[in-house]
Amino acid sequence: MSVTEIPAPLLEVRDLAVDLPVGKGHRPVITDVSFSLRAGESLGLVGESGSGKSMTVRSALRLLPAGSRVAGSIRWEGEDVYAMSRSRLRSWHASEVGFIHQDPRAHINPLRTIGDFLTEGLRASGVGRRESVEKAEALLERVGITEPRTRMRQYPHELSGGLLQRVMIASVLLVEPKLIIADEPTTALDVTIQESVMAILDDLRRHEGVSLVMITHDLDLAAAVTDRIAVVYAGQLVEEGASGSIHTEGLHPYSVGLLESRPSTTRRQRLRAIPGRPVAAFEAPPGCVFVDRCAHAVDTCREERPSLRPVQRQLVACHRAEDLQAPVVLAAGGAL
Amino acid sequence: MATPTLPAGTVTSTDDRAGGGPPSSGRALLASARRLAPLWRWVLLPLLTMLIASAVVFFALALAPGDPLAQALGSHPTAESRALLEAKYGLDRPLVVQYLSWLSGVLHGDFGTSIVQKASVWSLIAPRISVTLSLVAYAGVLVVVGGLASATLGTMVKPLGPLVTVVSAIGVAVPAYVAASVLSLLFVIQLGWFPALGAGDGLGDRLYHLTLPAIALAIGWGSYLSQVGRAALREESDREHVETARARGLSAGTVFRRHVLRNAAVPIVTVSALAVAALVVGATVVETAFGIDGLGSFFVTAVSNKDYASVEAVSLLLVVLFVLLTTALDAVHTLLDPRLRTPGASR
Amino acid sequence: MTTLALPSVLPRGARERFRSVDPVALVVGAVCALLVLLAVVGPMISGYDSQTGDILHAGEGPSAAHWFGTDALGRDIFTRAAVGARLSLVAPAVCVLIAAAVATVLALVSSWFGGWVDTAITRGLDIVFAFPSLLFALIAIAIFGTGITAPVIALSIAYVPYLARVARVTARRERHAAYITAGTLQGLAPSRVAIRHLLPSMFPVIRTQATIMYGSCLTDLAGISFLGLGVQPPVAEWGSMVNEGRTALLDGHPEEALFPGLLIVVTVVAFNLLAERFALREDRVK
Amino acid sequence: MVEQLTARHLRKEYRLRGGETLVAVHDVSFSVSAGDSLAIVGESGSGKTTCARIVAGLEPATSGTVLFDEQEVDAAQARVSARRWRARQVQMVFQDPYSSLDPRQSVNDSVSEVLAAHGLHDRRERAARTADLLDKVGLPERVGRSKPKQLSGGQRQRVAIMKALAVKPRLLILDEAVSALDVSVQAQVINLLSDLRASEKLAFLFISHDLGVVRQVSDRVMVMRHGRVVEEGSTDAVLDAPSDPYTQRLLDAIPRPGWKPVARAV
Repeated sequence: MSVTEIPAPLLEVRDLAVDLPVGKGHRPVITDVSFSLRAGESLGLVGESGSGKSMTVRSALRLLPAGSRVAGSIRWEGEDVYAMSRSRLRSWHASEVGFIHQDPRAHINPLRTIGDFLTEGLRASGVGRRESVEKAEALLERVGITEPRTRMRQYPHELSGGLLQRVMIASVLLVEPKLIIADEPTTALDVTIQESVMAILDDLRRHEGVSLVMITHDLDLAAAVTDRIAVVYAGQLVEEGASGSIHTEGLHPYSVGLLESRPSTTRRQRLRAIPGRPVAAFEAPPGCVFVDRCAHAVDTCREERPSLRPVQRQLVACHRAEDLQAPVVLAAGGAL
Repeated sequence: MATPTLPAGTVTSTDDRAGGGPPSSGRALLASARRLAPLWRWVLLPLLTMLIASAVVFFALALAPGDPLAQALGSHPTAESRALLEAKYGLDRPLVVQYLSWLSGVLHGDFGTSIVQKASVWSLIAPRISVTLSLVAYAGVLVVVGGLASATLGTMVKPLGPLVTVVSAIGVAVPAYVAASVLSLLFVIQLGWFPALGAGDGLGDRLYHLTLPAIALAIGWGSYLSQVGRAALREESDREHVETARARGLSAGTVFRRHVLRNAAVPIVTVSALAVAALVVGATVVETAFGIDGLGSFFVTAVSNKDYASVEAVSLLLVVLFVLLTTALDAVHTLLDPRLRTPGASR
Repeated sequence: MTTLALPSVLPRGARERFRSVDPVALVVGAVCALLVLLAVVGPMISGYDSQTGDILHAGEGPSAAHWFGTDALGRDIFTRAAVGARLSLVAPAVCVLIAAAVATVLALVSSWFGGWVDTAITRGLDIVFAFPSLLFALIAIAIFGTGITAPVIALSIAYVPYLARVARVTARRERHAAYITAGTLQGLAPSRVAIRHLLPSMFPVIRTQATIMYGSCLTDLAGISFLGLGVQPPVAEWGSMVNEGRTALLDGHPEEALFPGLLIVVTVVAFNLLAERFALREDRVK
Repeated sequence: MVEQLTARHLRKEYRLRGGETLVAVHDVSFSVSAGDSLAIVGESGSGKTTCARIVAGLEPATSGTVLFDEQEVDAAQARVSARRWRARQVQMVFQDPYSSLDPRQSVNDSVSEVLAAHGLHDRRERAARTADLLDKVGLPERVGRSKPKQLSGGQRQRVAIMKALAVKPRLLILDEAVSALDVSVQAQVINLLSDLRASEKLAFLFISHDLGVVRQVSDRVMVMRHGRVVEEGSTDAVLDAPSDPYTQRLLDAIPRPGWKPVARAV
């Protein structure tokens, strides 16, 4: 490992590999993921179902089921996350990171009011009743909820999904976290509501210096709201780089394929679909994880798993990154 | 019910809210009334159910084969003595009239006359009610305390888990009459700690006499409550919102109280309430086994003697109790779960 | 290795999905096989008759000749328990099968037609539900007299609401699943969609519930015989044996009461475990 | 010209508890001519799916009429022949690939069942036709012997499409049929749908919230909001130069490079 400059990155994930317990055995969900995140930066973790993108952040936050095996190193401001004591871990979770989920409804106790949900953390840490209520109401307004007083008295089932997601964001903001992790925060929402929710997150990042890790299957969305993008496939990080450049000059055939698969709203044309279906880490072939779906695969790809290396301005895990540069750029340009 | 007759769907899952997973028996059982207006749901429907049930009991017994007067008439019945008795007990009137007069009598506290026992049914029931109630109350306390304590211990104290699992799995399968035999053998014959028969007089003596019967009665439902409670606690503590609460740094105790226990209350309350109702019926077996002269053993005697007036009266009492309990349970559910308060608001 | 355990990471049911060999299933299978063996060949190997006693050897404890001793009339307890197994095991099975059949049909009809049909069936079931099962059976005995037939039929009816409501929840959910809708759209006869597609979707949950019900039905029926209202002497049945054994129990010969009692407990435990396996499998299908 | 499908003044009301009425569809009319592809676009609660279900005969309209070849269809469709006739007019593919197939039936059996219901009684012919259909939706033969559980989401959705095609319908309703699929698989299915539309001379009624998908598969588009039609026209015209502010807002909400999301208070 190279000597990191001071200050240490906010979150650094090195050579992460995770096996989850399945019955009596284990099954790999992540085989090779590394990335780092500086304070105030935003990263999009992009991948399809089963790619391991959610598991990556769960591992990073040490939120895995009992019996999981984790290899590699995860550091928070230089501190080894897996060496944290129980109480340190709890206070870290409680005060420095915030988690926003795809399904806010499942993550808010249905039998308690929104007010209860928002204030219980504060109250537990000794803040007075009136003060915590005021703070919660202010935050509800901050995330664009009018009439916060009424909302505080309502139960989750009385609120729409979009509203609940705003409540979730407000609850995360209560503790003024350094990092917000948003796991497909808008997948279940309508586009116009997605826009509002993304605007709130974007605003937090820009104006309050919160770092953001955004997990999504939508490369366009990630490109629009994050600084850097990491593309994950079958438990491996296959490409990482600045959002703009991944979006226009993606090198890995999978990132390019993802972009070309997405139907354009501005032009009608036949889509260049990637053949086959996305695979999970445990089903991945021994060589390059993408080899079975790749149009450019050669023998080397079948035999040897490529590791992440710098090519142009990106990091790419592809043996043929250099060869494909020209045509791939052309293809990507054609799609836009 | 000697042991729980409830389908133990709750043991494996307590969730039918989202339509995923096997439905919980308790919820499924009580879900049907939920779409109705409050007056219907809380008042009219239960009353109607009681009314129909009372009619079912009355007409079924009235139409039963065999002669209700057989015993009263003795071995050499004459037409005159029959007519006399029929007139005396009102059996010469049309059935519907008999039913209505019985019903109005019941509403005035008059449960008719037992032809077999030649006494008013109320005079036979009344002294026995307190015996059965104390037995059921005793057993009910054992069920709730024992069931909940073992469920909580089995969940919170990990090493105790397997023990609770095994004990409750066996306990739920032990019928009260088998438990009665085993308890008698151990504590009456071998150790001589408890009396063999009777209900005892005075509070202390009664508690002493009723201890073994109450345990025998409570074993099945207590074990069932323990299983249901544990499944509910486990399921609730696996929920995403509990994870959120933990990740926020709330203490384990707070999370357990405010999010796990509170949310598991619905199936636990359901089973507790149904247990109480079932214990009353189960008292028939236990009272017979321990020679206690209560409502249960009285009912068994009435059944075997074809003492229809008494059977009707006790059946009606039990049905009314059962309906009242299920209605109350529905009301408690509404209090426990805000989602049930605004029907149709959630999708 | 992590210490913070938060299992909800995996979809529900996934945790159990890959269990390979199932020791519980083996034990349950063995117990069931032994019970059947007891009922079928038990009376033959003992060499005694279940109803004729040898008064000279009445009330004896276990011996080589009488493995579980003899009762007050000198009848071999092992033989009576084995013969009793036939009635004690078959009667609840009949009961549960009738209840399951009726409940399935009601749930199917109710979920298929919906509307007032559904309401009528549900209300009807509510009324039956107001009668605890044992009460229902006792009323039936009051009407039709002691014996096993009346309580079997009464319990069949009393168990219907428990099974039907659970089945109805499943059926109503499946009723609006896309494959059922698509079937109707594709011009399949409604009866075919209902019977070939909707009906089988209810089987797993019915199977689980019916298995649990078997245990409680066995307990209830034996309980009725224990009260002296069901199977009448001298016919052997587990519940009535527990009853008859009470006198001997107080005299220090607990075999007659305890042996059939133990058989009841073992059977019910086995069927409850079986039901639990079925429930797990239901989870796995989804 | 005779329109293949005409829906006139559809209105759908739902009675809520407390005596209120929810109008899910509010005087909506549209038509689809042979081989045409109409997309109904809208967010949740716009009434787009309700329209589709009314056309398919899954729900009766409170008022309004649905005509196939200017022939009115009876929503009750009591008779078997009427139901089969309707089945050949319109078929539907649903959103959730996991609930669209009977989990207990193999793919071959389920297709065969549909074929038999439509009068194809010879077993061998049915097998041949099933094989043909599998090929048409790009599935290998072995998929036919599989149970749905063994198939991926994309494969299941192909099977659902194939089952719909088995009836040889003239109109296919696709109710968010690709929105639950992974992007890379979604592209395959969209391409498949375009091919099938050409080769089978199918008309599409495409229900979607995704304007990108709509651009690829439809000739005309109808935008709905709160049960009303706010704009309709050729797909290119509506998406390139929307005239209704709501359509514009939908377009603005789509993430793209340089996109700046705007928050709205609720």
